[in-house]
Amino acid sequence: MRYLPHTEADRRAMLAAIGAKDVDSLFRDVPAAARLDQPIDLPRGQSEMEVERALSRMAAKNLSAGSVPFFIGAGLYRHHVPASVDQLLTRGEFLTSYTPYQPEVSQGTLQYLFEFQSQVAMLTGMEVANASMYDGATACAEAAVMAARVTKRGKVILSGSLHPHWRETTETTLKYTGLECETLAPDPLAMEDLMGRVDSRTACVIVQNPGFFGGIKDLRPLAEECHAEGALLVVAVADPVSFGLIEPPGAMGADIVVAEGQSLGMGLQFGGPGLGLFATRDKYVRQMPGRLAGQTVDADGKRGFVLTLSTREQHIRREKATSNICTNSGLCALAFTMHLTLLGETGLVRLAELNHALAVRLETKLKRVKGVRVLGNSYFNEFALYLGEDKDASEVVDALAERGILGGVAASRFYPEWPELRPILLLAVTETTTESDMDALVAALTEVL
Amino acid sequence: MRYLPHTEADRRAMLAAIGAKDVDSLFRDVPAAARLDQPIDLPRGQSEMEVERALSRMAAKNLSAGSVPFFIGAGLYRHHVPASVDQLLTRGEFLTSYTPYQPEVSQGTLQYLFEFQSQVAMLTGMEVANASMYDGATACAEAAVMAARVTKRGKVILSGSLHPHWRETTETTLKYTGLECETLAPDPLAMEDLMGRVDSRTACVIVQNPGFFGGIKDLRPLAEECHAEGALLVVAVADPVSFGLIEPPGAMGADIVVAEGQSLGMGLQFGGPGLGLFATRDKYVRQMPGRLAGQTVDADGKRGFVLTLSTREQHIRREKATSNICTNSGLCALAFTMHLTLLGETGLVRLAELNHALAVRLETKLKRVKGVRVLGNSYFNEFALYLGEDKDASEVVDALAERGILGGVAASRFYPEWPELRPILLLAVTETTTESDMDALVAALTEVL
Amino acid sequence: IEEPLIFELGSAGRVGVDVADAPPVDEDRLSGLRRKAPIGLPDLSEPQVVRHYTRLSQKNYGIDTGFYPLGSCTMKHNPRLSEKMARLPGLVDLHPFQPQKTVQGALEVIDTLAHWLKGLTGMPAVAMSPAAGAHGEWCGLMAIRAYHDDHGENHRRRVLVPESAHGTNPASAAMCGYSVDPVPATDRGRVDVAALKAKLGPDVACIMVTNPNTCGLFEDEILEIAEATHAAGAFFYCDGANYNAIVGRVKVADLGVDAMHINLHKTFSTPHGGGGPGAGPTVLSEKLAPYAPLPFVVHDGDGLRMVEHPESSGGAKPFGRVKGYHGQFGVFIRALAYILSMGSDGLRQASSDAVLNANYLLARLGGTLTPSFEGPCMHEALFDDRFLKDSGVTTLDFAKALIDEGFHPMTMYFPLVVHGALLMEPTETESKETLDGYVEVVKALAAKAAAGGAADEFKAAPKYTPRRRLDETQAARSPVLRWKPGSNA
Amino acid sequence: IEEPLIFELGSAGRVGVDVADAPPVDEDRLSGLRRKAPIGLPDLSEPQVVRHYTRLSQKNYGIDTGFYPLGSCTMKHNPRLSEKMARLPGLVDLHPFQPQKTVQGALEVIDTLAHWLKGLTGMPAVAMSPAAGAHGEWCGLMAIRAYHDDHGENHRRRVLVPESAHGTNPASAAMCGYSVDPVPATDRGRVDVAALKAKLGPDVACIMVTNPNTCGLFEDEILEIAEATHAAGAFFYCDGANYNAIVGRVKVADLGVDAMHINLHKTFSTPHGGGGPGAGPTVLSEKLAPYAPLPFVVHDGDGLRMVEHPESSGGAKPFGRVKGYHGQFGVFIRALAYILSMGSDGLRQASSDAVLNANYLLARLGGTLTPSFEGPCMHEALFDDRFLKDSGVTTLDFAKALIDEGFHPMTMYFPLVVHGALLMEPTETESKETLDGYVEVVKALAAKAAAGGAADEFKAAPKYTPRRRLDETQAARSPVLRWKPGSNA
Repeated sequence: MRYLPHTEADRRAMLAAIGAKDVDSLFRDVPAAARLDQPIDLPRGQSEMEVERALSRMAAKNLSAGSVPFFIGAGLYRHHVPASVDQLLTRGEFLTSYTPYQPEVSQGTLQYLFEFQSQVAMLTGMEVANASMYDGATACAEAAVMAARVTKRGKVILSGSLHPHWRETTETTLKYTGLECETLAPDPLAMEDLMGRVDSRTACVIVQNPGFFGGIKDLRPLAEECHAEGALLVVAVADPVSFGLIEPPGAMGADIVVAEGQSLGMGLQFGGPGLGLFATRDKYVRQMPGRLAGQTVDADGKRGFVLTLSTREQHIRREKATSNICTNSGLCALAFTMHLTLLGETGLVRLAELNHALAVRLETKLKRVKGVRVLGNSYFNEFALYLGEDKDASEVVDALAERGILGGVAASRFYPEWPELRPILLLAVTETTTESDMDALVAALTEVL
Repeated sequence: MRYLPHTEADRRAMLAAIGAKDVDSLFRDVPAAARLDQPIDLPRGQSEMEVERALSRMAAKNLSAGSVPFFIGAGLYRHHVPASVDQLLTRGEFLTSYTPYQPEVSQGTLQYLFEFQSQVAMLTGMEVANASMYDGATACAEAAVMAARVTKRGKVILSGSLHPHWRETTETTLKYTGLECETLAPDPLAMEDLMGRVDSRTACVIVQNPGFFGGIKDLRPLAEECHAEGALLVVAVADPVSFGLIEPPGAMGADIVVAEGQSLGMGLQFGGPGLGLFATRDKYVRQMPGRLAGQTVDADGKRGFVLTLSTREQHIRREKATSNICTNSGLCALAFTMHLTLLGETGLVRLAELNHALAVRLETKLKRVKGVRVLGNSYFNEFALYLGEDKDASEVVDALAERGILGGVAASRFYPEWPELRPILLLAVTETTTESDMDALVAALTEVL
Repeated sequence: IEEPLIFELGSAGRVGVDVADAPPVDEDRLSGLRRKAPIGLPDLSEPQVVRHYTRLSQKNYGIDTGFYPLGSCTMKHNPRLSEKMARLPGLVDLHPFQPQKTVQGALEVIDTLAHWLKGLTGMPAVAMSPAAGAHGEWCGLMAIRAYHDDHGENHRRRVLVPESAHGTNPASAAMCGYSVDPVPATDRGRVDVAALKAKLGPDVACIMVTNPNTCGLFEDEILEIAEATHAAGAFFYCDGANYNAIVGRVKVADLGVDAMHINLHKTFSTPHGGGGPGAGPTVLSEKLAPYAPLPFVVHDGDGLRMVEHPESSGGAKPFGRVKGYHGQFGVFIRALAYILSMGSDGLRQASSDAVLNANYLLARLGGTLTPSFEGPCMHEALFDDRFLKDSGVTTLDFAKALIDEGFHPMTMYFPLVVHGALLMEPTETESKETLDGYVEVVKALAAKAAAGGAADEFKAAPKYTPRRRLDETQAARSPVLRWKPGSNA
Repeated sequence: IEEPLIFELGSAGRVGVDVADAPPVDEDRLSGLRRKAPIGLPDLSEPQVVRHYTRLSQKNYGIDTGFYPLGSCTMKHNPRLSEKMARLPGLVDLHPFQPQKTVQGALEVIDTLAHWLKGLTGMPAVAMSPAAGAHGEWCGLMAIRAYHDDHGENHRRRVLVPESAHGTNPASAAMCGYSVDPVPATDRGRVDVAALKAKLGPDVACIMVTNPNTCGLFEDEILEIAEATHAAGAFFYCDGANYNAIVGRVKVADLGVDAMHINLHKTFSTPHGGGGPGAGPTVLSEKLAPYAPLPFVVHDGDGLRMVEHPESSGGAKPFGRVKGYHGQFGVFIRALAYILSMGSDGLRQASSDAVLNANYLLARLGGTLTPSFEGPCMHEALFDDRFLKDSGVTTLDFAKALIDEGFHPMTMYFPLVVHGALLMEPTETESKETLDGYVEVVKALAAKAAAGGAADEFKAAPKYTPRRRLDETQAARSPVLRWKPGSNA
């Protein structure tokens, strides 16, 4: 077997050195009743070629996003990733390295995490960011727990603008912690009023901006309200490219910002792994979950980096830790920081402008389709299209797929229990969307509606 | 532009340091009449995404080998390359390094070249091999020139078993050197008699084994004849996988062995770049063309490697050099040696056996097709199929292609001037050929014949 | 060679990505919220970026560069085939919200991997979406809590956890609202069964036992433990971090396990990647299966269906959703490619070789270092620091000295039940030659320490690394967690 | 860390590739020539192989790891997009003998690249198949010889080559049966036009001039040279090694060039790869075009056709075939991806920046080192060793000392027309910061050399490399060119 270096001669020599007659004898502590004498009845090992064939066969059953006009977003965006990102990512020294607990031989990982943290803090307009979490949804849940810890309060308010998966993950996470969730109805018009809801029991309000349905809100009044009541404002962001164009949450008074970082560096990957971005204010840093890289000096006085503030973490604090999280999304953070470094300020701003401009262009083209209209009056690169009272967006999505177009997501996929959302179709564009993709969508929509 | 780091401010600062008013002034030695003031009238630069689209559009116009039943060989074979080969090859330290003239910072390249040379010498059964040439065809031409230099004789005999491209390249190379080529007729039955042709003017005889039409020959009598006449025997090999199963040329008395190394590590790539393998006897090493890595010690007495015997080469000897060659196929040699190291003795032998066994299996299946027969009585993984007197193999190939099968190559593609070869179809199989590929070919052949 | 921060390499106006020109931004559609201040990101060109990350990578150690004798982490070879498969456009260029009939192959990947995990463990169900081991632990405990709540036993709030457990165990328990009750170990390095039994009671929700345990030993009384636990109405959560030792040789179902997470990035060889992403699918017993979180794949007619809502779950009672989308799909592909490559025979051989390698280290080093416990170990060998007594050299010093010899340190000071622990897990992908080389180096270092007078030299190690020992106290006392404009190197 | 040879790592019976079992070999079909003796190759597992080559790579310097101020080699950034494109299955998983209608996209790649090369140089034709620069030179000379033979001028057998030329020039000429007549240089570092004119005569086949020349200077009398050459009935072969300096700023057709090879791996940024593969397409004038070698692509109806035989060449008179198959296709894809990325504007900017960078080095180092010639240079700056006079430090010592500072040495002792030459080509992809850092290091080393007494220190360099200076004399005197069983490290 190609991954196993031992020859039979090696095994014999090693058993002799151990003084064991066979490998089975090394398993003697396993109760006899539980020992298997034979390989389990599952297929035997295969060559590379055979495994490639098996997985390629599965791949062939999918309709890949890049092969058709594609307009799906809903929290996960298909951006172009520069070729150098993936080629650098697969360098063995990045790919096959362990968590950087031994900083002397991990300066590569630690420095990019420090750079990553700096970039995330800048993007979000916050003071400090951690070295990443599993994904946006879990980062959001962690933010709720952290807000409760900071404020020592028990109620978390979830805006209707929040991505339904993030909401569900947060609700699940809080379920047995003694904290309470107050969840608002889905908010396609970005009209919900959170102002009156914040009270002295409120640990935090969590809003998404741009919202799940696309709308962009000025969060300053809400931040003031939260702070007046002693609550924190948590802002969730689904596409970090939007930071290139839209006022950052930090500038609008957010106390914690969580985001999904997948947009940069990683491609879609059917939604996983993601990359949770998590930023906050300096004063809360010791309440923050997750790994942190920090700057220090080595024995020769040279600048270097280490994992730090680990007294917050589970391997020291055990049940009193800020979270049970014990890993981050290191490689995803690397992809993110590489892509963002390639873009730089100039590239990110241009990219954000282009995304927005193309979305505006799609809205314009959609005016040719009778009976549809964009809901709300602001968006970044995704908006909610209202198809008409009697229309079912999920049927439209299926009809478009039959025509070889991945034409967005029906809101009802997330909210089956809300019939009034049935006519709503979420449509996203990015820099990868071409003029002819848009025309194909408009033509097909006209046909199926 | 993403590959150019200068900002306008950089350029201004640098011009100031130079004391030049603008970049144009640095080009003042160019005669005014030849200076262009504007970019040439060709398209402007494009983003990654656009370039990807342009090249993907071209890719979509091809029928790729892996997507259909595939039986083409004729000197270039489609073997499975392990995934690790390409991922290691693209490491920047290999990919973006220069010719290892500075050995202190090139031990990686030099050591793998030394290992490569050792492997090639072992495979061919020769004493010494160089660090590679452009491809099999040019290596063959260089062998002819070298044989003339060694023997100080002027006639080169080219067997009809030799790949037509190798023959043409050799003829072209010798064209103006004062050396003479005696080329034999194509030899699909592996019946040609070279024994009587070798004389005291003969520098060398060049034969291919297995031959272009597949036949395997015992070269010992020919080697004896050559040596008796003071000529060299040059043996060409098209698929190095065959070394795993067939007696190596060195064991049969060859003086120079040339081969195409593409089979291992590299994939088809529409035929280029190739990898010329070149091996000979120790006593001829100073007459050998091409780069050589050799073992030595460093200032601390540690084993290390350098390019050596460069007094043979053009940058020292200029017009008296053994060849004008000034590069090798370094990266291809790396791919080759990595693949071969993964295979090892065990893997290569098994692979060769499998290739041969599958070819035998195809011959057996072809017995179901009326009127066809395999020519000659030996082969490794490719044979010549005679389709019947009135058949035109090139029409059959086209008809198979219409049915989505890349069903070999017509001999007439190489020998349009030989009508008697028109019914001959060359069919190759490798470990990538499946049972169902073979069945599809047999069924389609039955249909079109 | 020093490598500056990206912020020190940038110069405004460069670009590493060419972006097509956009028409002027329509402020109407931005609610007046266009960004006012610059972000402050540095501008670099592509050549600079490629060189920066190449140079950074060279400051890292990885499996590809050398042996990682880390305990409890299974740093084995990461096949490149898995990476290649995880980049097939037909598998990765897929959006999780595409219509399900356009992603049947992706669902097949998930379903096939689930089939293998269930088959190997003998467990009837698996929750695929947890993102990492700790996440999987929490998922298993959530299912347990959901079960008890659903069965009117929500008074069960105590969890028994051995002292030697990973820190994530108590942390995960706390996140489910459980209190943690530690169980002592015997001097055989195993759970004290009598003590455990004494602590079992009607308020215990579950026990969390790592098996093979963190001392590298198989809990030989595991059947008795499981039986007592079940008899007390509690569940047996097994921490699967050390599953690599027994794959194909033991089905955890046969041990009485009710839930266990599987670290795909350990046992099934997906890359650690400097700390993630991982994946922690959690196998569940018949009783717990209905409470598995959303989403999950079911067979539905001719095809596969991803269940995303309780209403369409066919009567299951999912306890919720643990993350966005459908799980760590990119990791699944790699794990599946590995599993298909190894097959049931290869996986069994792998765990056999892993245990062989650990016992080989134990045997070869047993006379030099001080093994903590008797008898054969499983996939890792545990030593304590008695062999360093009076040398002035600590476990930390000893481990750091290894770095200068070209090896990554072993795991130090874990498990906590042993003084100055040195835990080594050689894994099955290391050759005998590598182990022999390592043994020689460890022996030589031990001899040097034992000879005395070398403490300062040990404390000065490592010397040949991009950085020498770093000041962790300063890092924690005055945290510098990001670059700021004007801040200095 | 030392890395053994693969032969020292192997152990019989391991395998790094799993090959399906084959039925027993049918000796009938092997003419009794089944291999008798083992080959002797070592058996390794995949983890060992991955680690071996990863470690070997770490002993190399590359553009990705640092600055390469090599003259005459254009070591510029290699874009990763080009690598990605060169791996599109639809482009690379193609056999050259597939029916032509199944490879129209591949022919389009070749044709599009040819279109660009012709457009940029202003030349009417290009032979695409030469595999490298020297191969392209030979190809151009073969076309010239074929022309002369075809026009009854086969007495033209002398080729004029400046003293400063690359060694490949005379070597390629010799392969065409030409004799080589060297032309001296002026003290301005350029061809002595008067001497050249005096050597022109009815037996001269061509001149071979590198322009910009190997001193980094543009031959400012090039039009006069071309005119005199043509007047003598000879051709002007231009060595295009330094084409990167003028792309988009000069069309070589306007200089009177009849043939020029283009190193795609220099000018168009395909990787050097430790020495190949390269590609050397050769542009040809109207007169030489009919003699271009096989194969070539022609437009034919709606599609493209690869002409493989003289009979189907439409009346051309190809001089033959220079290699197997259709040229360095994998290199073409990379070059085309680069060219499309840069565009005509980017290519012009690149040559401008390349010349700017070289002149910046010349200006910054001019006061410290000793520039060989006056005036602006093109894309490379040439210095001689006068600044090292009496220091006991040679050009070689000086260059080796650079290595310890993290830089690859510049080109040394070439061109030969200058004493102890140091030739530096910074290329356009290096930033000002990198050049400034390099300048500081070079100045500091020069100051150290000038201060005296440092010769031994210089001669001991490099010290921080995987190997120190190697004994080349021993290597050449008793060549060890391969590993043999029983041979020792």
